[in-house]
Amino acid sequence: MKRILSTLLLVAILTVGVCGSLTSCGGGGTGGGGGAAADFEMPAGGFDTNTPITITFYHSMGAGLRDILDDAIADFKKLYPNITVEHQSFGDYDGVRDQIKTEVAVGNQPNIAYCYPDHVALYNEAGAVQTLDILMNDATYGFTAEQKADFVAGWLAEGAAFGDGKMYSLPLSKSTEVLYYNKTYFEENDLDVPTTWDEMEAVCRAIKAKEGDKCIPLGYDSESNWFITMCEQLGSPYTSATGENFVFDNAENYAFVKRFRSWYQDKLVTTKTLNSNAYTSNLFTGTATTGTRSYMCIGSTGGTVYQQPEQVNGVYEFEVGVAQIPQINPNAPKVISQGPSVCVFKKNNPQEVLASWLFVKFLTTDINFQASVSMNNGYTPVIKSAIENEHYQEWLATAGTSNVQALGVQMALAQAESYYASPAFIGSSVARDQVGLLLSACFASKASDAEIDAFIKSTFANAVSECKYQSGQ
Amino acid sequence: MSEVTKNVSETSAATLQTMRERDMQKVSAKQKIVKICVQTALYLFLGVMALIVLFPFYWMLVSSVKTMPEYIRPIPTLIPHTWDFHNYVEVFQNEDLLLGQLFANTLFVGVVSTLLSLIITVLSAFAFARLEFKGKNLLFAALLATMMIPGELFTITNYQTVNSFGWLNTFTVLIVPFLVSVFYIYLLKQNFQQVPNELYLAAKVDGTTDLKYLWKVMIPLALPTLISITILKMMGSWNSYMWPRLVANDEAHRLITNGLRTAFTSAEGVTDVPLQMAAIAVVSAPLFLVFVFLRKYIMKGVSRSGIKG
Amino acid sequence: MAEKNATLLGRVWQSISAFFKEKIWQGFCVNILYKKFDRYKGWIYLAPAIVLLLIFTVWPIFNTVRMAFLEGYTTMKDVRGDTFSFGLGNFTRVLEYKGFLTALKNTMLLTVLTVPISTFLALLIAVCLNSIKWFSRALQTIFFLPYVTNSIAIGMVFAAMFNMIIGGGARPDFIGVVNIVIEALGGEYINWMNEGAEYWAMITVMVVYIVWNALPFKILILLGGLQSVNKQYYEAAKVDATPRWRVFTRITIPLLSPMLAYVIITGFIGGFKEYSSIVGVFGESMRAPGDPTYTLDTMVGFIYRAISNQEGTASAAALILFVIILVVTMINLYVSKKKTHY
Amino acid sequence: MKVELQNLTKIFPSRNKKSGEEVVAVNNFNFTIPDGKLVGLLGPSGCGKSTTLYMISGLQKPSSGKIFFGDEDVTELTPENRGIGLVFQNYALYPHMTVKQNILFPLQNLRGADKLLKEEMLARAYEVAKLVQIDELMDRKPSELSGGQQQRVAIARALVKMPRVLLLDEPLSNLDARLRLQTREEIRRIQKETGITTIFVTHDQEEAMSISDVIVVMKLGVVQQTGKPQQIYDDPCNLFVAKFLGTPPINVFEGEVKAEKLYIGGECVLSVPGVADKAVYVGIRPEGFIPDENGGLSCEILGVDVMGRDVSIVSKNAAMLTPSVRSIVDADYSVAPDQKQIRYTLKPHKVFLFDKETEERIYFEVQ
Repeated sequence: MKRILSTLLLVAILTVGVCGSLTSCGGGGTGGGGGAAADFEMPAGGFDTNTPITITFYHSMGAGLRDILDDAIADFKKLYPNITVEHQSFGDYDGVRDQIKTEVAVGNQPNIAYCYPDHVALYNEAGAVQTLDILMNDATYGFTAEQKADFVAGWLAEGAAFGDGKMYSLPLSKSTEVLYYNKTYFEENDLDVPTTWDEMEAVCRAIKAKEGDKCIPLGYDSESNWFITMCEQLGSPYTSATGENFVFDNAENYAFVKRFRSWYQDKLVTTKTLNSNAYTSNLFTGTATTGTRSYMCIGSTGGTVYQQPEQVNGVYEFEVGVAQIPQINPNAPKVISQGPSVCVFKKNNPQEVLASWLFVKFLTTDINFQASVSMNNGYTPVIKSAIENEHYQEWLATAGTSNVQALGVQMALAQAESYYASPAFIGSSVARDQVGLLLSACFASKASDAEIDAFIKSTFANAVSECKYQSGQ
Repeated sequence: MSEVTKNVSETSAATLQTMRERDMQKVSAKQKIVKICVQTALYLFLGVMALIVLFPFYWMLVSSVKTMPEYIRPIPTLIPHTWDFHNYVEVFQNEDLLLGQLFANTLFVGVVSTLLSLIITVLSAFAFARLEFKGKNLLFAALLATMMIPGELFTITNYQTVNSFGWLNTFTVLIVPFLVSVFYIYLLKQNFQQVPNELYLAAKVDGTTDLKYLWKVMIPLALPTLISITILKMMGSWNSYMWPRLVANDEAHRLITNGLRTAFTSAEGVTDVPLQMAAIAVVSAPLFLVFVFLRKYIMKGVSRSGIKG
Repeated sequence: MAEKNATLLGRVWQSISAFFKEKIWQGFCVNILYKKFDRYKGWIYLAPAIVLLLIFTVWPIFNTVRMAFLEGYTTMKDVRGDTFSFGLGNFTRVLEYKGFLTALKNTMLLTVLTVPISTFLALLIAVCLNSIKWFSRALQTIFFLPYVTNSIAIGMVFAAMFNMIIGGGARPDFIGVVNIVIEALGGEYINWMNEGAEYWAMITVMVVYIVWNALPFKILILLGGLQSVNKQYYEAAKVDATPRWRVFTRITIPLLSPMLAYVIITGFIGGFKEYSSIVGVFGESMRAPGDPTYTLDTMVGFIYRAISNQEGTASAAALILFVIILVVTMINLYVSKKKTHY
Repeated sequence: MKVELQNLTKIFPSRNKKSGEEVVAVNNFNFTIPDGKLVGLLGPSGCGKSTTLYMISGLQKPSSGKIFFGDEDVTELTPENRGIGLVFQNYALYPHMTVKQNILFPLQNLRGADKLLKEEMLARAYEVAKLVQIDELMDRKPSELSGGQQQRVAIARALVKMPRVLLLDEPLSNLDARLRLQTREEIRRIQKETGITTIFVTHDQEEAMSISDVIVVMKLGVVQQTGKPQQIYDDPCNLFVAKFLGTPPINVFEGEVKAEKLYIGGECVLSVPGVADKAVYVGIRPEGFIPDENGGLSCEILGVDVMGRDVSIVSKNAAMLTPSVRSIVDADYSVAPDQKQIRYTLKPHKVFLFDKETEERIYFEVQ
């Protein structure tokens, strides 16, 4: 033991010595794309179409989307034979983020990646993300005026919402939240589709009264979206990119949390977390087969396919209807804008960056790719030409229970004016997680009526301090 | 007077003798009953404990062949009504899983890293157990000290290191960084040390090289330990999760646990417990097979305390 | 000229190589290989292990210590070129953070609960296994079975056993097989790990799983110890008509004390590194659904999560964990030195 | 093969680093072992005898000095190149190999010109097995053999290479008393039959004296005396050697020499011509006493052991340094049951005088 101790002491002494000498040379081992690299400069001779070049693309596509991507890469290869695109799926957005985060730390990031705005903010902590302004506006390689105009304007602007006015990401495809409802049931019971939260409560209570224990009328997949959307609809503070970041701890927010909690306690609603981490679509479509059903479900248009009921003898169990989510003010609706964007990472070789840009440009402007992705899983294309495309319109026209994706897209397109996006900053994803957690925590709390206000207050306070801690403040 | 006393004491001695004998018989009969009771109690206790230990495995297997509606019956069926093997088929057909490739990758990484690890471990343990050199004890103490440090700590630095070597998404990165296990060296060193030093000296007198001595004497004598190290290492490869996920998560190099995780997390929604159980059963099966065939060695290796001779 | 140069160079080279051959090489052969080889042989055998350990263990340790003492260190900022002041900031930050204290509390609690329970159960089972005649081998095999499992995978099985499926009514749609057994025995079903589960219920689940997981190794070691105890001690005790429990406390336990010390010490170290079993049962979120914080977080869990965005904090927490393990192990060793009997 | 040790010295670095003292295990050992002899290295534990043996074997390198086998300097040679056979105290048989494999093992290591064919190896193995009479046990594992049998296997393994020198480390210490006698004879027989120069180490003087041609008595790394067993017994060069050899052990008294007369406890017991006046230690072999009513040395009788051939009288004397005075006298002599005192005269050649300071022998003329 004595020996081990003395060894440890030795190690400690050595360590302190080594540390002293290391503090000054922090990022010694990092390679290309470090913070030192200045803004992009177009290589003198333009794009080199002779030297073979390989670029990597990280995403979280499932098997179906990967096939579509492979096709798109093949098409791209015809345009630029010397560019090889390798791609890899990391399961989900967090998987992509964690992988890139580690890679950025050693200067080994991919060329292109799926991203959410707060991921961009995170990567930018190391200055690793390539701003796209020069590339985008380049006469030879940039967007043409038509292409630029082709984008749904609001979505393109999201890529520049990082405070400095520079473009950091391009939208790839978009999704939003919609209300799926059991059309058959609603018609049979002569129910109106709710447009406000008050109506929603009334409908839920009516259904609950009728169906009893075997029913939770509404499922809301994402607690975080619910919270953030409520803030948006109410106009109450949520987060701010400047000054104090986490401003969601306020009485207005307490009130809606308390209200929805009573819904949960009355078994009117459940969320993904509180549904044992299973998407509430399983209650809606009945695939959970626990006997408990729901008749409405608020979920992403990206997951529309899961809202499709099973077929019995070639007939769907019920017809699915899609509507806008309930609002506070139906005249000025607010719905969340989601879906993957792509960002390009800095590299020492400008040709690599340029090649990456060309591929990103291809993905965002290729009608075929944009439409295929949408038709596969219900995401909305980001360019109008894809939406207006004849085949796509034909597909949209078949919207119905047998083509739920199209139903979702139709709704998403119909509410184009109502989208909002939350500010992106370091810690914005923490805030997102925390408000979701606090919502489900308040829902699940067994606190009595007398205690609940205090409980909600303290849960909010904890969430704020957790946000501050996790974002390094 | 004294005559009488003597007589009395004689008789009493005799009675005492017979009484004692009777007692002995009684005692032995009683002992028998006690013994039977105790044995029954022992078996009962062990039986109950064994059931508790086995239950999760049983539940996994039984659940994996149930349909979801049967699984959630309020009174569970101990023997499934329906033997529904489609979960197993589905596990293998899952496009996101590519089970065959995952098995092959894992097996390759497991075998290669085990072999290399054994070589390194044997050489190191031999040096510590048999050779005399300056700084040996200090070095060994330092190695033991590293064992106390939670290994999770090494991840970020190691990631930087392997990246600067250009090893990302290769089999090398799955094999090399964890070849040395201080614990295995320690285990084998203890085992080697139980081999009397005279065997080494005798071999030296006979002109045996160190390597031949290792191969011919030490390794056969420590075989059970080596086998259990092999199994532990293989199990490690089979179960590793964090590191492979970080450094080699492309399809060509992905390992089994990661494959399962990726496949099941990206699948949207429903917790299909039977399907999940089937996947776990499939992944656990190889370890069980190894255990069934090498049970003796694993158990002996871990509990072996000395060599005969 | 060039040629002349070449020959000159050649000559120089020749003389150098001759010198090398005669003096250095011979010196090397005789001194290093022949005489000194014996002295350095140990290092040569250890070379592969040492090289790998230096790269993948020692360097990370240094680097960790370095990051721990650089206040607010993250690799991201480091890459960007930020400088960090040297100090204890990361440590105070960690120790003042509620989440860390939760992790610390859970780790301690789980260790303090599981080590005695599993050791006691393992001892009981080992002693029983050692004193039965039939099926001993078969039962040993059964008790060893959990040793060869993936703790994440079987954790998922345990989760399936304790989990309920909540429905639209007051009573869950499905209460889980464990609760079914409890109800069959006349008890009331318990919310073990679903939303709103009580802390003690979740801890109970973890204790059950960790004990289940820890038993095989301990049984094996203790049984091995029991089997190597000289039978003469027991025969001598029999001759003295020593009662069973006395044999157990006065002979078995003392003779087994080195093995007991071993399983307890390794149990404590393992306990402080608890992570994957909780991930297996509760998932990487380490909480019941609806908990706002990582209710069942452990030290290692905390470190893992911090690694992804707060390397300095992670390193500080890891060093704290290291010190705790060191202290506990030393206390253990000290006690076992006093209590083990040979 | 003659074995010659020249100024052989072995110094171990101290275990305790602070004190920095070195341990001299063997100090300046000079000795020549004649060809074909059986030599016993004798001494108490820690006297450096095993170190000497290991240096001869080559397992340890001497700090200084040289070792010759015949005329060949083997000091720098590794063990396998010296042509030695070594039998360890615990035999060091490979537990996982059969007797046959154990014996064959050294042969399989031979390289180059020495390399043997399989048949030759087997023939040699059986030959040597027959020599040590274990040819019946060739397929057993060491754990299935008795201690004596294991010992023979170990010797066979050492002999199979036909060594120039056979070294035995405490060959009898792991055997019980009966086997010890038997094996002792066996070793003697094998050595005589093979004629190999044999060196063995023991702490048991009886063992050493009974089979050795020559013994070397060592103490704390220094050779005390070498010679034939009887010669050393009869003529020890110092008190240590005198005390170490002989059963029952020698009796030691405080004595004084005055005017060439030796006094013990004030009584004149012997005339010692040529010795200067001084206080001395007096060593008297048990067989050096002759009961004589007129004898100079008087002792108080404590007990009498009759051992058949002769009688051992245990007595005490005020000047004795050993726990008692034990004399062995002719069986014809009888001690009366109530006799309390006895007087002895001494056989001069069984009486040794030693200097009180150096403990070296002081010689006197025996008339």
